[in-house]
Amino acid sequence: MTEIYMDHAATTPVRPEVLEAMMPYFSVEFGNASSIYSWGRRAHHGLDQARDTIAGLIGARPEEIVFTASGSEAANMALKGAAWGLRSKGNHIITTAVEHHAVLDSALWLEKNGFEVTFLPVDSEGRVSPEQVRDAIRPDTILVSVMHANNEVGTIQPIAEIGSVVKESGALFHTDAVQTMGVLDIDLSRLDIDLLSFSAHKFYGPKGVGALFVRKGVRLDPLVHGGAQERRRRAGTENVAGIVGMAKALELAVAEREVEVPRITKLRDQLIRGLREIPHTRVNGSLSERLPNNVSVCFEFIEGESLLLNLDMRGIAASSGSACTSGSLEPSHVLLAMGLSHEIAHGSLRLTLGRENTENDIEYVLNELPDIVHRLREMSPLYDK
Amino acid sequence: MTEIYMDHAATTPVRPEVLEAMMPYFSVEFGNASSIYSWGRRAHHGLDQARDTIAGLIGARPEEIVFTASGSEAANMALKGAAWGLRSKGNHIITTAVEHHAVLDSALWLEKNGFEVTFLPVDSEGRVSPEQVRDAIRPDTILVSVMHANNEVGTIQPIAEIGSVVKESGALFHTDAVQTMGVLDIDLSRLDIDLLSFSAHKFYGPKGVGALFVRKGVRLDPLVHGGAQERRRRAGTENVAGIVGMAKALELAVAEREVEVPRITKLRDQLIRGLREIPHTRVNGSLSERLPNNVSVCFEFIEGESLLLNLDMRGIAASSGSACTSGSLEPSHVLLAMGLSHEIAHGSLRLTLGRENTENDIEYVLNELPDIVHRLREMSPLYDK
Amino acid sequence: MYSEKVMDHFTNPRNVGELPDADGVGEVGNARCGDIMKLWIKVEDGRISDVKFKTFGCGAAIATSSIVTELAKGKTLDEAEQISNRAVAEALDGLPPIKMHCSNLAADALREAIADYRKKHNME
Amino acid sequence: MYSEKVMDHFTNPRNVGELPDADGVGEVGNARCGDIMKLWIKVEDGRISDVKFKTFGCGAAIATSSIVTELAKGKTLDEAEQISNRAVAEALDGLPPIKMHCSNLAADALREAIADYRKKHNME
Ligand SMILES: Cc1ncc(COP(=O)(O)O)c(C=O)c1O
Ligand SMILES: Cc1ncc(COP(=O)(O)O)c(C=O)c1O
Repeated sequence: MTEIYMDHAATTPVRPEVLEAMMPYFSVEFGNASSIYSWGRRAHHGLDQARDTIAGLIGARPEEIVFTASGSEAANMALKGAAWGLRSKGNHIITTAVEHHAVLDSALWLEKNGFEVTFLPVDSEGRVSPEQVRDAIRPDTILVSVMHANNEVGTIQPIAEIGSVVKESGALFHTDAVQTMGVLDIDLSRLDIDLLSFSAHKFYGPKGVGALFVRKGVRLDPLVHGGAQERRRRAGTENVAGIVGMAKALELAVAEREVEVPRITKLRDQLIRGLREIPHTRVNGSLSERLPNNVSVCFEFIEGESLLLNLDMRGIAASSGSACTSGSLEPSHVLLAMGLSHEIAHGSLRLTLGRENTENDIEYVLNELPDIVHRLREMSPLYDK
Repeated sequence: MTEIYMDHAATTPVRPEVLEAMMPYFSVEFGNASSIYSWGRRAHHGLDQARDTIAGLIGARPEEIVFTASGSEAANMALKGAAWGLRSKGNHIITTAVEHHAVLDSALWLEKNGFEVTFLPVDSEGRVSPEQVRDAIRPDTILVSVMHANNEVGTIQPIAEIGSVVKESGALFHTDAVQTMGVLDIDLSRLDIDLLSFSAHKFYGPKGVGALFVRKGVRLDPLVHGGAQERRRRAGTENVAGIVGMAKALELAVAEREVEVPRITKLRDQLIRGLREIPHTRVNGSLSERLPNNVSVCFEFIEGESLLLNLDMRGIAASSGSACTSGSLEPSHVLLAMGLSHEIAHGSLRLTLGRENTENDIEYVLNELPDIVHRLREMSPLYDK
Repeated sequence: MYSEKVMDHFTNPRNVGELPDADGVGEVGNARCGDIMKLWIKVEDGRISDVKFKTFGCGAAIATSSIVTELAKGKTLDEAEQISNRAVAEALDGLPPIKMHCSNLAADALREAIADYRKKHNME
Repeated sequence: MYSEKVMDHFTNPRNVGELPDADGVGEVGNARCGDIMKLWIKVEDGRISDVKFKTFGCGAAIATSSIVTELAKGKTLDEAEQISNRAVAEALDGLPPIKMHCSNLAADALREAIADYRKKHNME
């Protein structure tokens, strides 16, 4: 049976080269990286090398990389760590209405615990502007968090410009780069970014490993207290294999980016063009400032989950911002923030491309989808031919 | 060269059977367990099975297991999650002076943030008594945290009795079982324990995976907010491979416990007997209520790190509560809490046995150690023959 | 996630469509929450002789709609009124907990259609 | 963690022991913080003709003690007094940052021994 995975924004397979780099650290070089004997030193060496590699690839210093267990943990650490660490300076936080729940829910929790949060609205393409950020900044603003690119609709935010605005104010700037790491060029030596989150499993590394870049001089309260790991910023015996895997994955992603990004952008545009031919279909997000692998559309009159189930039966893995697939009762907060109605937001479909996808896959999807959409519309009480 | 690993309390190698169980989930069954298509469902199935296995082995229900990235994260979630979740009920927390830093530093951080913490002292063997706990409980006590067994000196706490005392009071009881999971029998259906932390890499599972048992009905604030994973109690794409590995490792540990524990206890006692023959040596912790694999001694007049370096040069991996090996300026807080002087605490040595250790290893260590101790004492200005 | 029965009814929904000359029509749900079910019945001799549905919604919504039409057909109005959402879920070998409240509305739609029939025929 | 030079001096420390007929003795550190160094010097014609040490402490403490005895031997008192803790660390090809403050006391011990010598010989 045909099996086409088009949900690379959700997660990616571990590349064989990555798994190979990880293997020695499970059962052979298994030492605790904090131990001073040879097993420990060899594990620590693996950790150091991984840290150097990652730092080098994003224009950071090794000591500015704090390893975490996920993008979510990194984002939580950025928001809560900054909030708790800077409470004496102010209690106002700015973020956007289209952040991933890791940022959004951290902000909401802080709001419940004595902080004030401004959630900036976005335009119909999902963008915030540096001016909006400038206008929202107050003397007591301690942190601004704006994602690099949106995981649902693929819209890229002007983080360089926003960073400059935030820097002027003296607040910290966090960006959630979970969707862009390894895909877009990120050079932290040239960007006014204090905190940056990313997650290995989004770029063909293992699940359960993430990192937070913490610019030198920035003080956060830890999220996980305990041992002296990660320069006392994040306790817990280090996941050496996972971290080594993340470094290898990022190295490969960056090395292949120049070839892979244009390839995948072409496939993406081909897919978008094809989907547009289905009537009553709208493309979500910016067409110009867009992740190279993201296709997000809404089909009117139908609901996302039933669409996904039908796609799955034809071997296509995709995702939707439909309420039914998010474990909540509301459809995607991102699509709603962009001004879509509930009804239309329920009919969203996200296809995110990856290394294994080919032109054949695009053709297959474009062949199957119109039929599925048609079938579901025929069944829909909202559809009036 | 001889290579003898005797630091199993620090970490353990991943068993081949465990790695084998994990392998499919890296590159083949790599789906995001929250996704509804087949890749996602297969990953979710792996996750469900792992949860069922672990719950079954410790007398819990599957939905009472929350996967984390480490024992430290589990303990932080227990303390902070309970503190934030129960703040309206009270703000007093009780723990002991000999906890792991994950608990201790979480408690200290909460103390800085408006909670009151009582740190119970211990006796010369490192034990707290249920009476001490009873006396410390106040109407506003919301949480008591007492570790199951101490990672440095191996002393086992009377957690069943302490649990009963805490239950009467209506407070929550957390126990840090990182050192006992897979080693001692833990049946949560018979114990008055509300929260219990453990970590896979201590029982031949992978690093970067832990879990918190959260008894049904207990509400915690999440430590990591975001996606709906783990029933909204801990966000972040699940580390399926790691979790599957933890389940396999626990399954093996429990299956082999009946044979392995007596074997290792015998080796432990042989090692303790041998070390006692070195003059000016004291054994730390309880001899009766003790982890089966823990040997902890102090050699007077010498310092732990130089001891470890010498052992390492002879191929023996061990650990010490010396300040120099903990990244802090103070020697082990556990040894100090037990009444040892700084001077003696600096000369501590911990040897923790594991599956691969044999009687030969014990003999080798007993052959090398006296010479090393002698050499260092000869060099010590404190040693007066 | 879904039982085989659910997937069967989702993949091959029974009685999809409209009844232009229906005796009663019921509609429940709204687009906001992502589920709308519309159900048409024909009544002969106090029994439901035909029934059709259209549904905008997730897999569970489509499957419950489908099975409720099967359960209802041939039943008297009084019998059909007794079909509970719970019975619908059971007939499908269960639904995921999260779907129990939000997408299990088909029995409600059926009751609405019966009520509509009764109203039109002054049987309230 | 440690440089080869540190490990060499730790493994084969030079000049371990006491000088019963020392002209000056210096002692620094305390057991509380885990490092005690004691250092004995013999002085001839204003130069350090012999030097021995005993150390309770970590690898860095032992290595710095050892190398400082090598650096001091043959030097005039004035020269020996100029040996800084930093110079000791450099002679060992560096020390881990955490060891720089806590275990790098050997030069202080040497200075104490010289001061002791001067005091005994009224040369202050
Ligand atoms: C008793 C105890 N608690 C907590 C931990 C922390 O576990 P982890 O390093 O997996 O976070 C450890 C291990 O270092 C431990 O021994
Ligand atoms: C933009 C964004 N932020 C954060 C996350 C969370 O990453 P993780 O699941 O690794 O915690 C994701 C992925 O789900 C994401 O797409």
